[in-house]
Amino acid sequence: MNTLEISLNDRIASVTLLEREGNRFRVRVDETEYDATIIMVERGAYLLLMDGKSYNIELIEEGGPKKYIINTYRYSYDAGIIDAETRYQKSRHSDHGDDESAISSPMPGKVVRILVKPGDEVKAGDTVIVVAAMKMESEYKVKNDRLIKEIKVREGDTIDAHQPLVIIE
Amino acid sequence: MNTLEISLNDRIASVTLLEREGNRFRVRVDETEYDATIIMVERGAYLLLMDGKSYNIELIEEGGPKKYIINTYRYSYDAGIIDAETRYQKSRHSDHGDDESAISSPMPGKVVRILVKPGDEVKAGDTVIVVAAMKMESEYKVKNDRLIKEIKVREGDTIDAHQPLVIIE
Amino acid sequence: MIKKVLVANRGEIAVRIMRSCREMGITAVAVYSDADEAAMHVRYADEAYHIGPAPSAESYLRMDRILDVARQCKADAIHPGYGFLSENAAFSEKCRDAGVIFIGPGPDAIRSMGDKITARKNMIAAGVPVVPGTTEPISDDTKALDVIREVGLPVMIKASAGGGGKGMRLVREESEVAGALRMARSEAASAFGNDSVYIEKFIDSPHHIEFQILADLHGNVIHLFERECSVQRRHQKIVEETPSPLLTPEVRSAMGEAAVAAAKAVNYAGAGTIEFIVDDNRNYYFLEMNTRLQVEHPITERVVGVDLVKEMIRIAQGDVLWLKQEDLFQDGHAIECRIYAEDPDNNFMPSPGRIAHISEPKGLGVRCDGYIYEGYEIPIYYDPMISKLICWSRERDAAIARMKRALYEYKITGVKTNIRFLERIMDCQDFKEGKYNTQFIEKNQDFLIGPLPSDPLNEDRAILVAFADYLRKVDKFETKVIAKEGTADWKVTGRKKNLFS
Amino acid sequence: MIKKVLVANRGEIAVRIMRSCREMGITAVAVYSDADEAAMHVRYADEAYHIGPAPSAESYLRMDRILDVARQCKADAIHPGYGFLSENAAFSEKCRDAGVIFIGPGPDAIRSMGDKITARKNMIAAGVPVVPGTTEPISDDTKALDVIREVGLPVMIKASAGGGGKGMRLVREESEVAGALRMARSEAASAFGNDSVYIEKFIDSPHHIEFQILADLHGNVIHLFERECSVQRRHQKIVEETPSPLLTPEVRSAMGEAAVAAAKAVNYAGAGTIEFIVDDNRNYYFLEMNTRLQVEHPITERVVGVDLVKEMIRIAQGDVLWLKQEDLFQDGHAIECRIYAEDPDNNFMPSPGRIAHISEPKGLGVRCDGYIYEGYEIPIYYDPMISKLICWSRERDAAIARMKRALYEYKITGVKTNIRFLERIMDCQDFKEGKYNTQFIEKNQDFLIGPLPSDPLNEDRAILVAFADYLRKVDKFETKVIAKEGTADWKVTGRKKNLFS
Repeated sequence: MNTLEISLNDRIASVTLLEREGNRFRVRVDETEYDATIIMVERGAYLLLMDGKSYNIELIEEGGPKKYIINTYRYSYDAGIIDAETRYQKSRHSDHGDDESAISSPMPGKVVRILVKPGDEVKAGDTVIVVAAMKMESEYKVKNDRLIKEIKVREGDTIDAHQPLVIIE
Repeated sequence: MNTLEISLNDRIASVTLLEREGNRFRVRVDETEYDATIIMVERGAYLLLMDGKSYNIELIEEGGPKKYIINTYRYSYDAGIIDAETRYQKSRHSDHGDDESAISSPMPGKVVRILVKPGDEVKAGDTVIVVAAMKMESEYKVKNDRLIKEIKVREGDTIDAHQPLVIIE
Repeated sequence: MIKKVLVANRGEIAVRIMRSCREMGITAVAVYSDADEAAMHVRYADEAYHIGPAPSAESYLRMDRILDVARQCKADAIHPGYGFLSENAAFSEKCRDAGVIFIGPGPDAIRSMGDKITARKNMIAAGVPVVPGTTEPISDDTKALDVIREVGLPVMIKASAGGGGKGMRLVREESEVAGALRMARSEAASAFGNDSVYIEKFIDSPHHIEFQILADLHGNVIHLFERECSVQRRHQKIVEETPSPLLTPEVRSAMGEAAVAAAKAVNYAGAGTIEFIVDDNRNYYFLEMNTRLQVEHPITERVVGVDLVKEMIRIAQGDVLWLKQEDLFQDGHAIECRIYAEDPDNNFMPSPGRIAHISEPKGLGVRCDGYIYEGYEIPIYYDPMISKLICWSRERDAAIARMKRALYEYKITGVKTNIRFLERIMDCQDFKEGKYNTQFIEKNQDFLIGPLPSDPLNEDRAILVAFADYLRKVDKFETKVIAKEGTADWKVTGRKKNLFS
Repeated sequence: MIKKVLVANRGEIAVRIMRSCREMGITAVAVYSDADEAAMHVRYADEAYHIGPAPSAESYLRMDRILDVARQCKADAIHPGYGFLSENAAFSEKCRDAGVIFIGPGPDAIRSMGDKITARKNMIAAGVPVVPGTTEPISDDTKALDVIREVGLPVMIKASAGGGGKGMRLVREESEVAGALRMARSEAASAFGNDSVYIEKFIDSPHHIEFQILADLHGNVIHLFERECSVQRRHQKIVEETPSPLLTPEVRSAMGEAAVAAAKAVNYAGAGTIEFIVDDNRNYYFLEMNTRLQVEHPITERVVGVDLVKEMIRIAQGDVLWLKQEDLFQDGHAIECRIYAEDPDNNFMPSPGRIAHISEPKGLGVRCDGYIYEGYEIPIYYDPMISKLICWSRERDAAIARMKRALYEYKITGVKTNIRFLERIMDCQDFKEGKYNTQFIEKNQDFLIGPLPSDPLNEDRAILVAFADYLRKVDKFETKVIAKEGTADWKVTGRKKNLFS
């Protein structure tokens, strides 16, 4: 069966290839059937022609050949191809999709403010630390209710990207 | 020995790597020594920094990984890396570098005029046939004094790319 | 109100028209041939429909298919661009019959400007100067000789039904008249089935200067000043500029009035161009009218500050011209260079192919109207023009300097282009001084065409980069033995290349 | 005559300055940090010299190194751009001492505009309206209260030596005065080692409107009209336009004269900007002067038709201003949007990274001043602004429509950008009507920020394309088992992937 699953943000869609001729695809996505011409016009840039309409959709591989960031005109999605291989790997890594055990900044910068101390109980969405990078201040929050375990830096410290700043539980 | 030959149009230069550290190269080209920073900034686009000067040089692979078209600001060159492998292959194909045995057009088009007939002796630079393609007429000439053997098309014919039009000797 | 426009064209002009549609909130519909499935105008459009195989006769010239698409997608109007069906009276008529607005003049205006003798008569009646010569077809040698004596040698004998240089003869000596007449007539008869010819005074080394006009459906006509188009190679325009370095304010204003009169004489509506030939003493003569948008329209847009495509759409939907002649003026100086995929070192042979890399010029005063992109394959079926570069500045000198800067920034690899040839034009003394006519390229060909002197230092730099690229590849073989895609699932074994001898 | 200019900057402004140099036939010299070896300004320059590690304090702010390079390469002049050393009086002075022309004002003008109280005094003396308040530092509470009563509440208490919001207190009630004074003074003391403060009337929800001026070394000063800069987020300008929708011709002309007077009061030379705050009743007050080129200078260039960088260079080499106030006018309307690598859905967090793909808008009336390119890695050390998009049209409405069209065409992948946020600004009713002040973003944040409603059809289209790309890769694995590079020399074995379950 030419069926697999594709995740798009939180949605998981079942996708079936019904027919294909060159750039022309007949595909079922969940309950809907589509007849579309899909052409890769540039590296990562696709043209989708469907029902006479022309759509530009951009695909960037991120984190592996089966993971994408997809940009349509107004929306940006995280997408993943879930084939047998992916499912197998997934079953071995349970994935909570929330906070890591340490808060870090994706960029080097400087610690501006630390808003918690060890032992604090913080609520989902609370800001824990503020870091200045690229001339901007960024607030780092927790996604769930958490307990602050340890603070690894001080205000004014210069930090590296991905360096653990605050350990949470 | 870190030496090989590089052809640039008709010139063949001897190139020796003297020292290298990352993007920084010390290289001898024939009799001259150069100290340069050479960075690939985009696919096929290089930045060459030498003696404080900044040069943009573009490289397009054409006809294999060791053959290039090189564009500097004003000049365009055909270049080739001549290493042991290339030399070996070259020794097996003697290459005169002048007319092919048949004149053809790189594009499909229409024969506008044929200026020769079989048996004609033509001089280097003479126009043999005129072909219209992409709304333009192009004249095809011989590079050396040649004898016209056979005419494979007629005026008004629609022709394919690379189809032999006039056979020469 | 026009809400949806089908653009019956391709390439840069289709994209350019769609840009104006988008700014007006109008849905843009593309049509495309097999060769253009991934073309920029298809990518840019809101809707796109296939109309046939690659050759234009089977796609972009198929009036029936295009009208079918227009009906099917409920387009209010069709914009023909330039070339293809843009000056086709039958298409204008078919659109009208199908109830689709043709964004351009009606069939009668196209027809009356399309026939050279009719156009000439209309112009004379409207008081527009034409090249001295006959107004009626001539089939009598004695009468021909009378006319030639009246207008004075040299003269051009032209086929009434002519075009493309066929049935055309230049006569410089009276002794040549009889023979030339005979040959012109015989060529005309075999080419067009009609042996009537007419006679025009031959203007040696003329300037080619055209005026942009806009006319609405309510009888209002304005002109948007001139474009100097004398830089031509084989009758192909290459560089255009406005204002013309040749014209004086008085001549400009008289020519503008003549252009308006010419358009009024045929009840013209839409955007159009009156082409004049002008001699060195600024005597000007009506040459022909182009009843469509011109390739070089952007220089007028820049200097007059008007979006011509938007005005065409407004006119087509019946709006009254909102621009008044007295409010228009030429602000600064604009130059256009046409970028072709062709090889100036090889007799300007077209150079279709795949674009390896492209960087287009940007910044103050630069407009680049193109349609190609990285990885795009320029089809062999259509015009080799790939873009138009338009530069503006307050003064002509500065506009030329800006054009040189922009040409310097313009980099295309994968196909050959005329970019460096255009730079040589900008560097040419006659051009810099604004002293040129249609003989410019011929006169300056030693300066403009042919190989540059060799530059061994530059060669060494090219060699250095080729060498560095070779070493990069060697490194890749040594270190990157596992390909990026599908790392986990396949094995790659690399063997060190025979590197250095 | 300046023949060689060192550009002591990076990013879009360095490239923009070099463009003007090239048009003037001036050699452009780049300096670069470790992070910028492959940056566009290095690629664009004629010459390029390394000056230090990535952090600006060790490279772009190193006056000594930059002056060393200038001496070494024999540059006639240094253009500082904006940011970095552009408003550094010491650098202007060091350049003068080193015999290198600083393309900007002399150290005295920078200093006298850099100190807020001095600037305020100079402006009052020149008859330029300032926000009502004190002219002298205040260290006495009673005196402070007197001043506050005179100008009327609300007031702002500011540190004399201040900046960055430190030592600043807003007072709305008289009862808060004493406490606020104490806190402002204590903050000022600890931040700047100087506890003197001054008091200004607080203008609620003001407009931020600035005037561009040009002053030569011979005492000639002109203004090039205003820029409306009220669209700000956290005091960061995002969208600017000219003309300002708020100003009347009378107010514009009075403000222009005030701007010229302000520049004359400090013997200013070069390009500069007088910033005013303006209330809803069009009362305007001098805020500060930026003694350099502004980020948003291109909208003035478009509407007034002047290349400001060229004028700066001409002024620096001692030329007399060739532009006359009476010849200048505002032609049409221009808007600038600043494109940032940041994530509007995540509190506008900067988003450095590698550019996967970029298509920049083009066509009539569009200018895009950027510096990034495909494959370029935006460094984490510098400003996240990646380009500026400037659109012009005859009318404000059409300029907004063009900006929307251009933003639609603007595509960047690999990093997040604020492009769609800018589109929302263009769609916002208050902006469309030109009725906005510095509170615009706060007031309209529900419209401007936050996720869009989900669109399942659009999701399906994204899924279709992901699916097609997956199938393309699968095909590649099946058919293309031999890698392209080095075909002859290595073996590749591919194993079919576990495709469909």
